[in-house]
Amino acid sequence: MPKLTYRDASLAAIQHSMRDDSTVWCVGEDLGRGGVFGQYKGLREEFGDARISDAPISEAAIMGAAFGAAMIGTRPIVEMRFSDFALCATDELVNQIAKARFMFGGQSRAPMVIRKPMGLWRSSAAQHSQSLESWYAHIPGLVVVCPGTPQDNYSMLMAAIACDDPVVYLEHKGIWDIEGEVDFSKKYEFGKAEIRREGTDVTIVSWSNTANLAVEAANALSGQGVSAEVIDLRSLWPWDKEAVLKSVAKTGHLVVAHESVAVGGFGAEIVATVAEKAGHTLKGPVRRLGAPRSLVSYAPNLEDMLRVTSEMMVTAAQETLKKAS
Amino acid sequence: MPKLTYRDASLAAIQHSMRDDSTVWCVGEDLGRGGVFGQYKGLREEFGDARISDAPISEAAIMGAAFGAAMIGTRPIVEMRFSDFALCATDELVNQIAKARFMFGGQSRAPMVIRKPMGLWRSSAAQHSQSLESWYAHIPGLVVVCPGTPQDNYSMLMAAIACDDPVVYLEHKGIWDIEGEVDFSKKYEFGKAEIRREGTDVTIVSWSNTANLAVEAANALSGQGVSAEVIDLRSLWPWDKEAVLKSVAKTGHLVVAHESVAVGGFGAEIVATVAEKAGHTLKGPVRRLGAPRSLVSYAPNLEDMLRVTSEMMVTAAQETLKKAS
Amino acid sequence: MTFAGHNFERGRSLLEMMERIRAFEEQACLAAERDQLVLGAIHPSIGQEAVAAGIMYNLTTEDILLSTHRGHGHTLAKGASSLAMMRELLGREGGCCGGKGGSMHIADFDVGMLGANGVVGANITIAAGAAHAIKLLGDDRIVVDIFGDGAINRGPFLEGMNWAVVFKLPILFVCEDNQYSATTKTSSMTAGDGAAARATSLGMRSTTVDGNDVELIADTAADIASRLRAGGPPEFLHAKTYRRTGHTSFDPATYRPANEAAEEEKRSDPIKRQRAVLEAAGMSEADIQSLHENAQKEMIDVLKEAAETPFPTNETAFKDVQDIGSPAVEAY
Amino acid sequence: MTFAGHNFERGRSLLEMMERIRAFEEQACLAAERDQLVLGAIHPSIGQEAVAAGIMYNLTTEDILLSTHRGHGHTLAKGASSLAMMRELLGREGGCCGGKGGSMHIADFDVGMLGANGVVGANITIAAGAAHAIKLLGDDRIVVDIFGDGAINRGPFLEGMNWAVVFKLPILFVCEDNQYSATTKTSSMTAGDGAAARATSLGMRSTTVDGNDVELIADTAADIASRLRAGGPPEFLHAKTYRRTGHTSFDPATYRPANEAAEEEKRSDPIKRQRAVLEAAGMSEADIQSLHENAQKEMIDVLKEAAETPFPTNETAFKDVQDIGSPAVEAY
Ligand SMILES: Cc1ncc(C[n+]2csc(CCOP(=O)(O)OP(=O)(O)O)c2C)c(N)n1
Ligand SMILES: Cc1ncc(C[n+]2csc(CCOP(=O)(O)OP(=O)(O)O)c2C)c(N)n1
Ligand SMILES: [Mg+2]
Ligand SMILES: [Mg+2]
Repeated sequence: MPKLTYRDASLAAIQHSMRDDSTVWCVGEDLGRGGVFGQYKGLREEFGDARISDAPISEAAIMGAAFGAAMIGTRPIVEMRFSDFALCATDELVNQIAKARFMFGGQSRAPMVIRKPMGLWRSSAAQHSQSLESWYAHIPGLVVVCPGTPQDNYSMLMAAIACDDPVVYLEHKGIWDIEGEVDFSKKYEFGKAEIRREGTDVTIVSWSNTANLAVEAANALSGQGVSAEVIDLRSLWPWDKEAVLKSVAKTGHLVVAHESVAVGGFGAEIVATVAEKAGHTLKGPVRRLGAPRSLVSYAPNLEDMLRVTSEMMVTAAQETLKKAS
Repeated sequence: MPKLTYRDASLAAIQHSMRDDSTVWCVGEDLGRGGVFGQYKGLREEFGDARISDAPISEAAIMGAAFGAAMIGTRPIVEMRFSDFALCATDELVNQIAKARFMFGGQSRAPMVIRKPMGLWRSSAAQHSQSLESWYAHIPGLVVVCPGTPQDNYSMLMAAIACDDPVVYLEHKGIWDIEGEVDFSKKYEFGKAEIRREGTDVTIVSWSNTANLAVEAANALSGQGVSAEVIDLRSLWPWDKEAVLKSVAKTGHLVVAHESVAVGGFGAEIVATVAEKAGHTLKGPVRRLGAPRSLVSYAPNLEDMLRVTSEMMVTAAQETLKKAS
Repeated sequence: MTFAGHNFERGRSLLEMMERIRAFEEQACLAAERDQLVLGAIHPSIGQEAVAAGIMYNLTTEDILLSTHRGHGHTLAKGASSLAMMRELLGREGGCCGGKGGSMHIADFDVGMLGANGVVGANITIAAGAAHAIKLLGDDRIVVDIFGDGAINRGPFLEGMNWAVVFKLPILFVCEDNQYSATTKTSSMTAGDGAAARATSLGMRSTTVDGNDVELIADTAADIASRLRAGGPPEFLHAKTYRRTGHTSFDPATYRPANEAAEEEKRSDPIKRQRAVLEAAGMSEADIQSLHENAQKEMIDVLKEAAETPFPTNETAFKDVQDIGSPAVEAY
Repeated sequence: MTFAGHNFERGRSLLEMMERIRAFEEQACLAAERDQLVLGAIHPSIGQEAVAAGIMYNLTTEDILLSTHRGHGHTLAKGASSLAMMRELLGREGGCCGGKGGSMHIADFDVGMLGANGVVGANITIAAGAAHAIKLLGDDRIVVDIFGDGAINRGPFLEGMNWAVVFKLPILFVCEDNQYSATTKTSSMTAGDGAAARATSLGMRSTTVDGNDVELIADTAADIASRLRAGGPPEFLHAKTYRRTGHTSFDPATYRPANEAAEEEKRSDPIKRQRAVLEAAGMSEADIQSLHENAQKEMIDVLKEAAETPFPTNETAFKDVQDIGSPAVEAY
């Protein structure tokens, strides 16, 4: 099994998909030179400039044009560079792409993948660091996924490209270089969480890079005799309620952690769902970890003030266990 | 005390503010002819076309220009017509307006009101019906308010215009014509909920027009001997946690209801907060009501399938009381 | 007004289509005002029918069209069923979009009509993308994208035009200029020389025509379509017409000079003009009248039948959202 | 290269400013590469200094400037403190933005510099709005808005220009055309005749200048500024220059022809050219050299002092978000 970086896993998924299906193509600024994070490196050489297409600095047109192209028989992969810039194409994504199929009574499909690298990336400051996965999960018509490992960035991108729904594909730009074994034959099923670590005392639910931190937290907790189960949701819509509820039924303790702002974050959806469906079975208070409702600073120490760390998860787990009722 | 419609209450607030402060001005498409819902009617006659300014169909420019104008000494009121169209100006609102003050280390302010009429309005279909208040509540830098009554649409708009933060002002376009007494001397304090009805058995938390439905639900429940307390949050950021927690401490039962999509809606934030802070004090399961994660149809019967009604609130209240633990 | 080489069959067809569009919208307005059957807003294109008829005459159902909130005429001329359209306006089963879209989101993919749009200007980049796919797939279809004069002040106008030229796509952009944007005279909010000048600055061949002369529009569109089919670069057509009604069927349009609409009707009604052309070309008054009556009859029947059609079944409210994930709120 | 009526003092000042900009950015690049002190991306404007110096010469600190991610030169020329700027690049206390913005969000409201911007083209509508407020308030200041050649393909370019012309605002839009958009040759993704042609189509008086000729830029900007101060309509300036470095200080720019940058430096370096102008006007080599050395010394000192400045205190991470509501995650 090859060991690949998170970046190269996505490259392999695109390469494999493009070889299999001539209607798959990629479009975005600077793609011809490999893309801003090298996540398209070498593809133009193999597939040419029509299928690895540059674009003007026109996010609205990139998104809108890809949508038009998706409606009549191609499968575009749209590169938004930084998820922040994707906000320049919000009407296109939310009012057009997400709504068309329904509005037109099922006449259309928009099989497209919208890549929006998100998250903290040292000293990128407020306009290049945002994570808005909860926004997209709130929008009917969109599939929303947040891969956190090289394996998932292969399998999930393969599945996203093959999917007939528009998929908001949120890679974390802080982890392009992390490595892991990638099994190309592994298939991803939308809405299936991955149990990254089994445990019996407390459930930690997370996604994207924060799920990697959750694994670290679980390791640290295990040193303290606490057995934490780590659930990497991977997709937020649909999300694996069953896996979470099953785990919480076992542990009775829940910590939800994400990098994005806590207020109105998707963690609230998870906690609310557990409260509604299984509130009475909890053995301690739930804990939700997310960023303060502040903006991301440039200075590294200030940036760090917004980070959700594995230490915070450890503390939260300890607290909910301590306050067990 | 005058009896005013929701529409005219907002008109009065603008008129009073513009008379008091010559830096207040309004900008948006068709404002000179009174705006699309008549909510600027007559203002041009009093204040002229520079202060009640038309605009090209350029939402990004309306938002961006108002921001520039807010940074150097004016207080613009921006009209987005339908909250859906405001998505054409998302970069301006989220990456620029919300972030500038922080990013520039406190050098700037953006005292502006962004009016985005939202909500279901008979047969307006998917591109003219959306409610995205949870999006804005998730964005640091923004104040988010959802008035549901004529009084609030006066007092809250007065407060929003006077506020030095950017205020996302979400009127509900289904209730322009509802009438109520308006006390011009009543001041609104951001983050203060209104107890629309006091009660002891169950707490119903809501906002915007859904709060009006919640009052109806409470009336119906009282006929069944159930005393429901109705909390109209009015502002979502900041939101009145204290009022909700205090009420839930009294009733032990919580129903949260909003018109927008349930998944990732702001109801999740409220339920999650209560679960975190007071989960152990609840006497029955919490209930969250919101729209299915589907789109708004044109055909009225289909549109109705997405509505959260007062009947649904009554049922939810009954359920949580029945399942009291 | 007769001229050598006048294509009589085409001229007759153009008039017939304009009559049908007019009759459809008159019935739609009656359905809205008299019968209260159209619950959402409708935006009539009465007086603007020449654009729809003249351009669509040159397209097949394989070709692609994108349109606006004011799109009944374009859609009908592209070949959609008047009954399915009327059902859609009334939100009924069997409507083009199953009653889920209504007037502003009318679409008929079977005839290449990829949708009206409720967001001004949003169709421009989407249309460019449709043309992009056509080019990628090596198809020989072409795309027509229609928008109003107000749309040229939105960002996607610039981005979509630039895109089409950069990628040399088979698309015709049409600015159907009816001089108004809702209640605003568009010129008061528009800088420079307007639509065609902007398109020209973006490197596009731009043609400006009298938008009430259906034969001229048909000729011009024929030339452009053949250049596009031969692999030519994108083109721009600025058609100047006039919005005779209010913005919506309910808008009395009191903001415009009294008589402006009446005078425009006298001066430039495209149907009257085309009747005169055909009369000059030898068509009998009776034949001309029968085109009118047939159209009237079709649309009266269509309204009647649409009004008798049931509303869609409730469960369609959750259909066609997406393949992955269920939209329903779960019962607890 | 000397000419009658040459304003020597101005010429000297322009060179001095360009030397300061160049020296600032050279130190900033060293801070980034050699010292690893600049943690975010910086976008040098080396080779483009004439635009900043020539235009800002004609503004006071009351006038308003908005700039881009490549904005060090503009900011310095507008009057910001080099020390506060360098501190900002290093994310330190006392930086223009308290270390919270960094290079891409540099701003100094005290000198009328309302911010660089990390979103290409986003400053255009904001700048138009600043001019709009100036007009509403009856002030006599003017606004300059600078953006790159890549920005002319974004929607806000159209919307902001149209806005400024429609409302007749006191603003100068400047396209600082360095021929590249990140790793892409801008011309490959741009339709038509480019920036000035687009502005012209929007009814704006547009001037195209050699962007490496600081005296010409200063002259042109002086004329435009005086027309704007006299109440004239908005104008457009297209300054053609060249990006000598990579997109960021870390980008080796291997995607462009070998020697292109070196040849451009030889051909058109604005500092060398201005030195020659001043030499011809009688300035001694020693005086010219001392401008260079003073600038170097200033910026070496500035970097040293910035590097010794502490990081901001942690609690500023939650300051200046908004007045209403607390940003902190609550402890339970
Ligand atoms: C982005 C956006 N802004 C505003 C509106 C509201 N609106 C609907 S139609 C219209 C006028 C459009 O004018 P024009 O483009 O000339 O088309 P016409 O109605 O004249 O056919 C406006 C402002 C909208 N639908 N979308
Ligand atoms: C809306 C948006 N899209 C993409 C980017 C990424 N980006 C940053 S600078 C740049 C190139 C800009 O080119 P140009 O406008 O010519 O300015 P220059 O860098 O040459 O000064 C790009 C694509 C961005 N910051 N914002
Ligand atoms: Mg119009
Ligand atoms: Mg450039």
